[in-house]
Amino acid sequence: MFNEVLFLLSGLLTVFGALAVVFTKNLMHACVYLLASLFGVAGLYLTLGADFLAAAQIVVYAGGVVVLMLFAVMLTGGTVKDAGRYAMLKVPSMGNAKTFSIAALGVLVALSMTTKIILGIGRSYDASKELPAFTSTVESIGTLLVTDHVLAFEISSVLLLGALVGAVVISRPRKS
Amino acid sequence: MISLTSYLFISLLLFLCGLTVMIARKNIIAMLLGTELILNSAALNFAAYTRFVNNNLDGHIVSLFIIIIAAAEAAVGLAIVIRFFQIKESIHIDDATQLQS
Amino acid sequence: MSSHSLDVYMPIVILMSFGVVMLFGALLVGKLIRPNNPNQLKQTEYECGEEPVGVAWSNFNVRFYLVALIFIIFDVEGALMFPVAAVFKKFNEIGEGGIVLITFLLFISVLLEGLVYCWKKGDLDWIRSFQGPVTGPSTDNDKDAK
Amino acid sequence: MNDSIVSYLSQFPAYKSFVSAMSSAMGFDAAGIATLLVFFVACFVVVNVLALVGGLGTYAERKISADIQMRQGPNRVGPYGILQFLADGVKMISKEDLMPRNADKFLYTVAPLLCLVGVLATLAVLPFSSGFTLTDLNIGVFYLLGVSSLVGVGIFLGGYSSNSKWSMLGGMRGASQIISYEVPVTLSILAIVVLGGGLSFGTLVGAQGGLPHEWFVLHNPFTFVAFIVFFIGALAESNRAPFDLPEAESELVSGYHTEYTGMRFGFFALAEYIEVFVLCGVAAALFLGGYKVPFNLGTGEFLVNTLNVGPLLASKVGNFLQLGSFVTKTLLLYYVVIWCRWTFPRLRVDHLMVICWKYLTPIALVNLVGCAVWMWAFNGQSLFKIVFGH
Repeated sequence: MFNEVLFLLSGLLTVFGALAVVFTKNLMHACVYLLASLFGVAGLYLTLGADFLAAAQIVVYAGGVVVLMLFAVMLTGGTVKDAGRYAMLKVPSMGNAKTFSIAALGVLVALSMTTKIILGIGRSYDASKELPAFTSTVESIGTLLVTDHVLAFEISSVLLLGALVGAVVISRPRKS
Repeated sequence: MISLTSYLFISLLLFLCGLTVMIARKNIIAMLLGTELILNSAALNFAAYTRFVNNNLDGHIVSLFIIIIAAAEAAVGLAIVIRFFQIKESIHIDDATQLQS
Repeated sequence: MSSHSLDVYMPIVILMSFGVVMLFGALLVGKLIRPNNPNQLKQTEYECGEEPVGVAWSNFNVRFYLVALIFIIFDVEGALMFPVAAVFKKFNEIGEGGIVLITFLLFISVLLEGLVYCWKKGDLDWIRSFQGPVTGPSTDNDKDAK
Repeated sequence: MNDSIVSYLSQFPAYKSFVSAMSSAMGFDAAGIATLLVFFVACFVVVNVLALVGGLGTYAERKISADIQMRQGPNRVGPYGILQFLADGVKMISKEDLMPRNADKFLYTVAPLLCLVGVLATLAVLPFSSGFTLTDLNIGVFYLLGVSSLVGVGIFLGGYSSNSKWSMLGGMRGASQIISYEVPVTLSILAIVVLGGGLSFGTLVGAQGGLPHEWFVLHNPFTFVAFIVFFIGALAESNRAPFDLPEAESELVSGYHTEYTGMRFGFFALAEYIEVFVLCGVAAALFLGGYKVPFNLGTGEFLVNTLNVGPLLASKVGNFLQLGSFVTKTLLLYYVVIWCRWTFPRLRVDHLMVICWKYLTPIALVNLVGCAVWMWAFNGQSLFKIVFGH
């Protein structure tokens, strides 16, 4: 019973958060809606039995990415003289009617194609199969990370090192 | 009844929202928000298939790495945006016409 | 590894909804009993009695962004290290601890490398940002000089 | 794993008969509804008790500071002024609700909500005792780290939305301070996770014992340093002095909640005081043995063996002893936090960052490596065990 409630709540949060990101006129608000949407995704992970993933989602996104986004908006959008153009006080540049109509057309095509694919998957997959019980995934993920996926684990640290060095070099304040 | 299709549907909506944001918005930071939505929909798909199709946890590992890559992407992307803003005083995507500053 | 039902997550949802109910409930109750006669002066921002000049949403120092940047990388690495740290004891008990330890130390050493880089390049110094004009759109004069 | 208060209660016959009575009354299996009911009541009790603790926290803060500064402190409302917090609450709820004209109205409402929700959600995993924990998730510590970082977003948005310069400065400072100090806190917790072998609070507390030499803080030299790093980081994360730069009243008026009045301000304050309690509780659980009581009093074995009481009654008594142990340790730490506030001067913002990135983070990393190597070299035995051999 609680499964369905949690699924419904987090699904609604996810979808409406994402829709609000599309339609809001304020970039700061868009970041907050993104946070809501990502929280919803974390809830969906819980209903899928992926408890570690849900927590990682909250730790990385709620604590990290969203704060980074908010800081970036703060650092780029806020000058008073550009306020009208750059989206802090007024509408962020959302694009005009042309871009929106192109986007809507593209979305329509993508929507029809993907619904067809999803319906196909829904038909081919065996819904009567007994689903496995929810277990703790932390230990299994840890074991996989140091056995089967140890290379990916180590390489990800190098990737993050590269990202850190690169981003710091790019955004470091320059002396004039 | 919650089935694989319902997760795929949510993931699809998430992906389309992200895509719309990336196509329609002219603000680079807003486009990065769209990227996050798209990456999340992919990660959600992996987790859903893990649960409903085969129950080994490789899908979770892939989702975990997607989350990590999303964070790295946001860090580097926003750093580029900030540098771009310092040079051009703009975060409008149409102003990004030069590779050389 | 024991199985569980999703009921264990119920308190999280209940507590979060409590938070929402508490805030809006208190604001609603307050609406009935509190006075409400706003005027022009009450609704200005507090600036020690002066007239507020401009808006507060202006450009900020890039230092703040650098801190957030370094943080997010460490945060993500922490998220990756948690499952490995959680299984370290188990591997140690079956005598495989050395391998996992080496994996773990390798990961931490790469992390440390990033910290050392930022330290050496002075990105961890907050004070440097106060010397001379360093941020803002108008600083990049070298481009014009070329 | 994944124990919760429901699984604790379901071992009592009274609960079973209650569920069956409900089932027969409703005509279907009421186990799910009973679970919801128990969780709801438990959450209600926990939130109210914690709100009371938060309220008394403001009173304790003022009384202790008065004591340190040789003043009287609040002494008019109720005996020794103990009802002061109720008077404050009534005052706050009846204050006019002002919002700056140029404020961002949506974010202005969302900011205290994020703070409150983030703090309340952490209560779900706080280990009050082995039975009374609301739910002992497999991802306990990690979950707690995640939801508590919502507070940082709330503080930033609170500062941003007011459109006041003081608020903005306080919000920026607050957000960067909170996220910075999360790094040493995370690394210190990782050191404990390496020793405890799990992420749930049940596992981590269960790996410790009731007596001080069995606690993780005295497990080896590295954990002792980790405790200090964690404590400093927790002070900074909850914006307590000497790390109260976001609301530094002598330089930033009141920081991120300058423009907040009445109940909205009240919720910021409430969230802050509850967060201090939660962080003290986490420190007590991870480093000071949590709910463990010496001599097996907590599990009830002692009572069963010596006094021949029934095991269920013994476990009930044991749980209350555990609750007492946990609350005592937490409140002692709470006292230390308040003591720190009135003893140390505030840090400067550059010192703050230097302490975090150049001292605490490298120290915490060394601690983590040290704990991992210790675990491997000595097979997880504590220093006390190695020296005294038992």
